[in-house]
Amino acid sequence: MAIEIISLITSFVLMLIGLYGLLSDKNIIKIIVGFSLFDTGTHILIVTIGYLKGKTAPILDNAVGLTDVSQKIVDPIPQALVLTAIVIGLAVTALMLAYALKMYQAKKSLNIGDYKTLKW
Amino acid sequence: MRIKSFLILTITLFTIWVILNGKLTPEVLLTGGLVAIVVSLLFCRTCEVFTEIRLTPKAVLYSVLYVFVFMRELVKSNLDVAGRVVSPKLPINPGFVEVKTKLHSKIGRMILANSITLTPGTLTVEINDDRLFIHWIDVQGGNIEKDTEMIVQTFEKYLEVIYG
Amino acid sequence: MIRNFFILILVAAFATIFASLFLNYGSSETLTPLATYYAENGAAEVGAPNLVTSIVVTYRGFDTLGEVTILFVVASVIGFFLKKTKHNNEEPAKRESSEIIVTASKVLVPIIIVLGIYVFINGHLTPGGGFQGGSIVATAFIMLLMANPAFEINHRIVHAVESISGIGFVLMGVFGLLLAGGFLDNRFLPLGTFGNIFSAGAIPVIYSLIGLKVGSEMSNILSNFQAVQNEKM
Amino acid sequence: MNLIIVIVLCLLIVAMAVTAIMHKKLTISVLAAGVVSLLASVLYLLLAAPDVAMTEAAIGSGLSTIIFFYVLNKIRNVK
Amino acid sequence: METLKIIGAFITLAGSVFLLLGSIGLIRMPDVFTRIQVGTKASTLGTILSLFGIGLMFTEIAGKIFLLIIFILITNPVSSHMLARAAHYIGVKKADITVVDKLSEFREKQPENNAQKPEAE
Amino acid sequence: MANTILQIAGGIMLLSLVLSLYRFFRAGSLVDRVISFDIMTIISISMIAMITYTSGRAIYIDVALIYGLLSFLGVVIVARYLEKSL
Repeated sequence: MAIEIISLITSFVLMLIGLYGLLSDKNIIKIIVGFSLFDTGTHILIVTIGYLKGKTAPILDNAVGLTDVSQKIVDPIPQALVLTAIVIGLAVTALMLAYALKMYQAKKSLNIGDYKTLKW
Repeated sequence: MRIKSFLILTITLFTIWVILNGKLTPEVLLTGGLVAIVVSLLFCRTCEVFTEIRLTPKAVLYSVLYVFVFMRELVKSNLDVAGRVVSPKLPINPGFVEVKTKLHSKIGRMILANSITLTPGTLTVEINDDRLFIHWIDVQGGNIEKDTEMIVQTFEKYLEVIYG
Repeated sequence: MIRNFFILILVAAFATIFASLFLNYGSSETLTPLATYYAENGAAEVGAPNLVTSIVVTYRGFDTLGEVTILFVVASVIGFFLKKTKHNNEEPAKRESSEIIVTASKVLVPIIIVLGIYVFINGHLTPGGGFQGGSIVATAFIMLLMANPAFEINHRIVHAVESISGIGFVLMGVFGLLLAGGFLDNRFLPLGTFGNIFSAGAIPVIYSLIGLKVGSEMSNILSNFQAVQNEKM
Repeated sequence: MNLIIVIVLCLLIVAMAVTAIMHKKLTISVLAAGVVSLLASVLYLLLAAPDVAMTEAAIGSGLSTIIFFYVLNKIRNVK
Repeated sequence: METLKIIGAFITLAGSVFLLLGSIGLIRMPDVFTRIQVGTKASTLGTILSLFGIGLMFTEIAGKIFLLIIFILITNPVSSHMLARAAHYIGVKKADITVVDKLSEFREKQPENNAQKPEAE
Repeated sequence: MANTILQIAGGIMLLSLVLSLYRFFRAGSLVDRVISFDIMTIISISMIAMITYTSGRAIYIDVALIYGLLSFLGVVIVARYLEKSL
């Protein structure tokens, strides 16, 4: 057992929990919460893939030095991707919450079953 | 008055900037000075809380003493609370009491309220002019004067000198 | 009933996919070739100790441009959605905040802003960068709202800061294209001594602009959410 | 040592995620989602990703919880 | 150098014991206000001691640790004060053994303060 | 020697994290949960400081500063929400 195995399992479980909440809940806010859990799970997954056992963060200071850098650090690319993904996740969450607020103002209900105008 | 508060705010922010960077190269000093001056200019209107500190030698001495008094009270209160928590009978006697303070300066009152919150069994719940309402884990005393004497005066005599 | 059944089937299908992914996972010991290139040459080419920053800002600079664009679009769309339609004074009275938080906010707001500026100016030396620093600057705005529920930001100044920093960011990219190797290349300014604030070429400038832009956009989003009328109880 | 910390953190994350999905009250589910993000940022630190940890603490848990509570404030009357 | 590290480790241990006491108090105390009391005090001192110990062991970060301690000393009492104020305002149930409540008497005299009193959640 | 003591301290911190989680699940009101949230974040700050020492990277402490700031604001936001004056 190592760190990356456990955090991999956690990320998968978190994604499944988020997916279940996303699909099964009727309340719009709970759906958004499920979406954000799914988001967090994906981020943990990507960071875990970049992790290498026994290596340190990709920031070069006195503790790392300038020589043999590639032997000492973890993969920086997934971290850069996740950095972007978290900010976009916040933007998407804020947009969905604005939609939810607008829908609530229109019909005074948060139950997704009450919105039938777009069904065909 | 405005200039004094501006200077104090700038010096505070500059010190924070230098501590954050952790080194004293000319670049750090340059950017720090720039940032401190710009932020102080932005918030000069609301920074009157920084002017209320007195810069007399006595006030400085009392602030050093205050730190020690506060540390002593903090440790004492924690040992007291720890004793209550681990004892099986849970000897508590909670209640809300009212005390009065003589301080007028805003930041002095904030520090007083924070100190009360962090020290023996007391928690500031509401503040209204000179009346502080305090949740006390083990109510003693009974009237306002007695409560004030027990809770507030340890800190007030120092803060009165420092902030007036 | 049948809906729950479908949901369970879908979740189980995902679970099998994840399980097969998990069983095929072998923890690697070495970096991928691309990452090795970044690790070996990143410090010399870009001059930034924080390799994540050099990837985010220069090597994959278009990603960041897209990200900033998405944030801008989202802020505009939210502003359009949650626009105040009518002004009526039936807003329920809000409870006044206590004196302690008012004083604490006066003490804390300048400190929080200095912390945010530290985070984005030192983005190439320490963890952090424009996005984190910008959201900390937006946090200072929330602190002001906590002290005074009726506080409103000056929208003209915020929009001006946002536009100027956005234009500045794109201009930096174009300068990189004209004077150095490509869009958002940081080497048109001198690389400086490794590990100082004024090093790594244009990265501190770019991250400061991103930080100001993100901070004003986040404040804008939050103030839009705050301005929606409260319901009567 | 790091292994034990990671195990406990992961258990807490999963428990919090289940609470966030299952609880009936919206406030509690939003608060639990915030706790998931906060604990995840400690996990990122152990996975040697301080940049991501800082972003998650500032944006993932801080600002999105704040926005959620602003929205919950506007839709108080509904279950 | 080695003795400094051992002293720092012991201070950190003392801090973690205070954190543990805070958690135990959180479980054992009967009502919200006493929980806020125990939680704030024990956790504040515990964190300060832990950070101080780490600062002794690792002098490179001592400056930031100092800032962090000042920051915690300002913010933690403020947040617990806000929480207690809100809890009293919405009328959270108090423990049966509460002796005296001057604040409720004060509130009742000022009708504009509880014009629209929210319900406890 | 020092590392052993530090490991014991870390174990105690984890134990208190779990204990404060108990209050999150068995809570009477939202306020109880927020107190437990507050204590969990405070313990996490101590843990981040400890991880900074054990991994030997001074830069990790920046995360603790941001963490403390954001957790404070989270608690204040919930308090203002409870007072219905957000």
